[in-house]
Amino acid sequence: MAKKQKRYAFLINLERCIGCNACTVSCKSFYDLHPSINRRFVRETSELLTGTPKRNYISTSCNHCDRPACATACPTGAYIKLDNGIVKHNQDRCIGCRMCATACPYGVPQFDPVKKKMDKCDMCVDRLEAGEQPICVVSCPLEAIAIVDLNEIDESQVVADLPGFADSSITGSSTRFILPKGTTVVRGGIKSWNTL
Amino acid sequence: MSKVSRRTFLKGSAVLGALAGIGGTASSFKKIKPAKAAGKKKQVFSSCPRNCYDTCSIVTTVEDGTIKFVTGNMNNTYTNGRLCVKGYTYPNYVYSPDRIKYPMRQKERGSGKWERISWDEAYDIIAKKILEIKKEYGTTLPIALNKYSGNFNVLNNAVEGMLSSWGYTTRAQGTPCWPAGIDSQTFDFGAAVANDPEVMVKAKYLIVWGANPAWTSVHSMSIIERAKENGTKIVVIDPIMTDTASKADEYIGIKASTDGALALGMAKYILDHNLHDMEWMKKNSIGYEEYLNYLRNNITVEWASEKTGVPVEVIERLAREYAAAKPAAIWLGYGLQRHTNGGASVRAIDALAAMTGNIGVAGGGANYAQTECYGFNYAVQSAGTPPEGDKAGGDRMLNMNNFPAQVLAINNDPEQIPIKMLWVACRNPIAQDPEASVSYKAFESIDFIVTADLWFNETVKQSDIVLPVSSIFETWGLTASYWHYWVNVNEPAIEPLYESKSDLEIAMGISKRLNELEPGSCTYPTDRSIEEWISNELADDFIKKFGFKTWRDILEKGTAKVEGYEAAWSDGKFRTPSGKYEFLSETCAANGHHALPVYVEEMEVPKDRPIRLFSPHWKYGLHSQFQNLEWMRSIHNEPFVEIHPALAKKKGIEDGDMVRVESEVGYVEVKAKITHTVPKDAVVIYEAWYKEQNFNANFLLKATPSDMGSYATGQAGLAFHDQFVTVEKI
Amino acid sequence: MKKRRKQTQSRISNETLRTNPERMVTKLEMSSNEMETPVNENELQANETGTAAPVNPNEEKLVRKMALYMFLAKFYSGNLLKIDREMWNRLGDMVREEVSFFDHEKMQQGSRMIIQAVNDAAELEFDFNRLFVGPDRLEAAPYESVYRGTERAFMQAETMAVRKFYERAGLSLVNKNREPDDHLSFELEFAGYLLEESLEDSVYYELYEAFLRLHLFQWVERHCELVREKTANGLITGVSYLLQGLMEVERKQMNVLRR
Amino acid sequence: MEHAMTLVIFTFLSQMAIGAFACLFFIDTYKEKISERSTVISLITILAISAVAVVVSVFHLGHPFAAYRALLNFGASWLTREIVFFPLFMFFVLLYTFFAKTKAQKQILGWTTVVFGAVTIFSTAMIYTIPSVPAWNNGTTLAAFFLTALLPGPILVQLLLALLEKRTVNFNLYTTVVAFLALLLNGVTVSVLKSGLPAAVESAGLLTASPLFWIKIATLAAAFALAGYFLLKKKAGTVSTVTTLFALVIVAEFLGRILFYSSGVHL
Repeated sequence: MAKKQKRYAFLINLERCIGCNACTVSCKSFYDLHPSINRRFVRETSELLTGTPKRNYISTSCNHCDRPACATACPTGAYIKLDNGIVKHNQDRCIGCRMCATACPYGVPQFDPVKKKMDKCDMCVDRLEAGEQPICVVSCPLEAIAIVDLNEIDESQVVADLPGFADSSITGSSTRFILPKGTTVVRGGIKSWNTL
Repeated sequence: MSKVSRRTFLKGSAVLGALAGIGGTASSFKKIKPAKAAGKKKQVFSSCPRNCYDTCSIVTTVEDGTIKFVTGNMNNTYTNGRLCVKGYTYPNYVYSPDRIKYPMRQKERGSGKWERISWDEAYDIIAKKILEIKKEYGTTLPIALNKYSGNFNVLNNAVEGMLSSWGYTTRAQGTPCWPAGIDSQTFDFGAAVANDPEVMVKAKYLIVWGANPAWTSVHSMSIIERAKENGTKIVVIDPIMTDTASKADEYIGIKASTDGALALGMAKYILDHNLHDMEWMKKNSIGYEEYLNYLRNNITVEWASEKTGVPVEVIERLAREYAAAKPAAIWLGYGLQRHTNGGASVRAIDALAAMTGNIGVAGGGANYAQTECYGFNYAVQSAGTPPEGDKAGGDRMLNMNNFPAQVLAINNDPEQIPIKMLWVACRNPIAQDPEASVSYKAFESIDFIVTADLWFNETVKQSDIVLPVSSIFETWGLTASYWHYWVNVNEPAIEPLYESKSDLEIAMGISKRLNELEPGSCTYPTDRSIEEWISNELADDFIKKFGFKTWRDILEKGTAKVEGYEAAWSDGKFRTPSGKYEFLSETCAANGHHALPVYVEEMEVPKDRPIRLFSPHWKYGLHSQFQNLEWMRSIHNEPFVEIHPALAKKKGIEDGDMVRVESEVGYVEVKAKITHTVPKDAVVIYEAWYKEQNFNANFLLKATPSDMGSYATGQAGLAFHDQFVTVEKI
Repeated sequence: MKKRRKQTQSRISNETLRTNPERMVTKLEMSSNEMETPVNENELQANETGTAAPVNPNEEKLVRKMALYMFLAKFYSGNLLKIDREMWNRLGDMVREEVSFFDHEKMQQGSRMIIQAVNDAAELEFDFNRLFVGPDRLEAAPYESVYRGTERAFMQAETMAVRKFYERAGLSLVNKNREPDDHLSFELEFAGYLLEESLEDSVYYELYEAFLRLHLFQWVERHCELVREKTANGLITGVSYLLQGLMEVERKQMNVLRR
Repeated sequence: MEHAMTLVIFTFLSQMAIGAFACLFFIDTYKEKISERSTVISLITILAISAVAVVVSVFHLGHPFAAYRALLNFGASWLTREIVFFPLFMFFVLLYTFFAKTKAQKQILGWTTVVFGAVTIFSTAMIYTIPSVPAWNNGTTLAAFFLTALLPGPILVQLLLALLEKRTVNFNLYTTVVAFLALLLNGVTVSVLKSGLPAAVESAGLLTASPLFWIKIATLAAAFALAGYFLLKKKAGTVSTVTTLFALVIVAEFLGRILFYSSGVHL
């Protein structure tokens, strides 16, 4: 039997992500991106994600959707969904009309003011094909980013939706998250409080 | 057209003729074989020399002589092939347009009227000034040095060596970061020696006390995550719900500056329930009876709860869990000792670890720092010895943490030898020291100021001469951490940009000029290559320890680990006067503190400024470094103050409002960020230097000393977190 | 004359340069064997007695442009900071002489200002350093990458593109990797070099036009405008008009509009 | 804003041109006899407006000279479809202007043109009917775009004829009804947005907080009142009243389009 086609996706471990943006900067450095372009985004998400308040972050890039809105919006057909799940943007074709940026629920494609074209993450497809992991994966000091095969993972252990992240069902976002665990919080009462 | 007529044409141009005589006829270009143009790619080992726990070993990819990418060195199991966000910005750091390019002289300080000078001119001006001072005062004591942690490459100690080789000078001594804790550990253990942090995974229970490795030591955070996945319970004790606390199993939001009370309360419970390790204490310590009696007679868990705000049952549970887990580790951060009772708190926590027998155990320990791995010869420093005839007979030491005030005191006192010249290196004191207004006055009182730096900053602005310093990628280096046990080599990756030189080259350059002007006036060696200096730094026994034949063997992997620190103090040979762990330290008492690790009352909160200000480290910067870079700015470029919703509500402040935070010495206007992660009675401003923004957390800081530090580091530390402010909406 | 016009009109697209460097390189190798500085005094002297060929107005224009490029390159390299007033007077007159050939208002305004502003020579160095050298943040950085990639960093794609161009013409910076290749003084000197070489080999003229189009036209005028925003120094302002005027003359000749 | 402005101008002008053509075609073919000179001048005006719209739209591209590549994704992209259909519309306007002589020719070419125009407006609306901007992701986008064709378009024709023929075609009933619908659409839009996703609710807030929104309402109401007044009086109105009416609806619809883009809150 033929081996089932892989469906690559990012798996972000929120229990490990410390919101440091090492992924964003290493990617920017590796691909020599214009400083205004971030192929990864690290955002704070709800402090109350696990009940007691604490600092939570999500690191996302292109979500390599099953039904990419960018591909439908793009008048030049510059976006293609590869068989392995990656949504690839062909910059040679791009004319910089920015419709993809409007159409993407995650605001992923960005306008490069020098090239006057759009730019986005391609999951380091060249590296993957060469058997290497994407730059953000190998750069993350907390090893919070991984590439998984959606055909292989146990979906019950992960989620596709988080507060501050657009509804994954719209375009079939492939990114999956491991939710953070709760932290027991002990905050003593502070007597001086009432005198402030 | 023939060549003859073409040349005649050229001659016909008066401008070309005239220009040919100015600045030489040499072209900026040279001819190359076009086929050779394709760039060569190579990888070299670099080492991050910043003042940081992690001190990473870096692999730098260079193409056609320019840096393309940096990443972590896989050979270094601590760095683990990964860098932090700051490390990844290095290509942007090296090639920033803001770097200082040439030696320059300012017509009038602060005027911005800079003239470019050659290195020869710079050396000449500086050397003549030194000789002039020496002639007038018979000593070089009027020359002061203010240098600290901007670059911990061992070769940068050449700056100290350089000044010593001129004569006896005035020095900014001490350290702002950690001195109280270093003193405490020196009193208790005889020295600060931490377990290898990579062994933290072996802990069954880990208390991270007043440290935020998620921001300041990401590789340790990675180890903590691994430990947690192995089943280690992680408890974080901190007044702020930091990112580290957010990853913990349990977070204890303690009232600031009361950490000693919590440690003593836990110890009391452990004693009461006979959970302590009497055997270890008897075998390895002195003064334990006195300590236990102090607990019996003076401490109750209720009192500790009252002090710390931590409920009694929580203290009891913590104590039980900590005592039961074998091994249990404590990581003491530098935050908790930046208080007027910080040293005492560290001693109380050390005692807690010792009474439970967690000292000398892999996966245990009271881990604060280590100064073991600096196994260098310090050749660059010791190469400088004062020449004959300096009448001073010794250096004059000022407290780095109160340097400007002490300079002013000296210069206003006609009885003292004044400070006429200042050398600043690896530091931006005007921006980074407390009470900037005093710094400006102190600078004004000094005749001649030389700053060696990579960046234009507030200190350079107030200098007469600025010297361009090369980045880590442009010179040799050796670095060692104060946390892990790796030594990293830094091989030059590229040629120095513009006319930049390393501090060591500058030291040799000035020495050469001094001796030309007045033979014998400077002892600093000028005939060694940088590689020779490197080889002088690695002592023979050090090289043997790694099984190397020559120092160059370290270049193969770029990094080498000193083994044997899985469990510091496991040999039971403490370096205290008694040779044992000292619950009761006579040395401590002799230095004006209590002999026992007793509770020292925290600083009283002033009535008119009831809100505590924390100014901890920032994740996108290290003091004044990194946050100014373009790549960092694309992620974050707006300082903020964190305020609890309850305090915000009381003050009518909403998220995103501009607020004025004012202390006794200054104020900042900054954007409010409302978050539940800070205490209700405190605000948090992260310290960082933003490019072209009139903002700095240090504007608010008063030079309040911490309790300890002068014993081991020469000077007391700074109570950074005993600062009090008012906060109002603008 | 006609032949020259035909040559000047031929364009090398960026595409050609990228896709067919070998072709360019072979041509370049055939045409130039040894390195010469743009002004080789020995040779000048050796040929002092040689009689000039009939002056071709188009080639005269080239030489005059070349002179201006070299003047501007020297200015931006900082070599003119320490010269005295008298020398400035002489230089100013010479520049005016060259400029008069072009009948372009901005260039003439520039040369007039240079002559009138010799008194500003005293402050020239301070203003020059504030704008172009440091140590404080450069107010009008004279680097191409700063205009094309925001203030990111040197030695990135923009700088490397300039380096590649130099290499295609068989040149490399003496200070390669110690100074960014895209400093204005290097780019101007390079343009002057290409012009000089083009007197013998039209391939260099093609390269020259391509260099202007792909590099100088992309940022120099914006730089000149920024300079005038940031300084009142007459000398520097004069130079900025002269440089911008020169670019406009080039654009007109090459029929390239400013975007 | 500069970037969005090109889109504002393109969508507004193209829709007005389509509406104007449809109106002119119906009058010309089915209602009143207009002089050929007036018809041709009006049609050329419509073509000119369309051409301006196209030129402006190209400027919102990073690479205007590569605009042809925008034709490559007809199978999936509504933007491609718009880019195909609008020039087709223009082409048929051109044919209609110069080659439609008989009534049958006029009917065939005219209807074809109207269909291409309608499909263009539909395509444009579909570009913006996307889940990533909840405020746009409903029928109000389509309604708003068609109303831009139906309101300023015919009044433009009315104005052109008034100027060229020195007589006013009576559109008052039509204008009153359409202006009322346009007014109504504002209320419908706000209530639809308010009951939508959080981003749509935010859009509704932005919309109603903007003074432009209220100016738009006021101008529409004035247009409605003006047309209604002449309807009751059973008068056609003069050149100046038609000019006023045209100015009012132009302002209303143009502001409406600016608001459309500026209040479209992304998810």
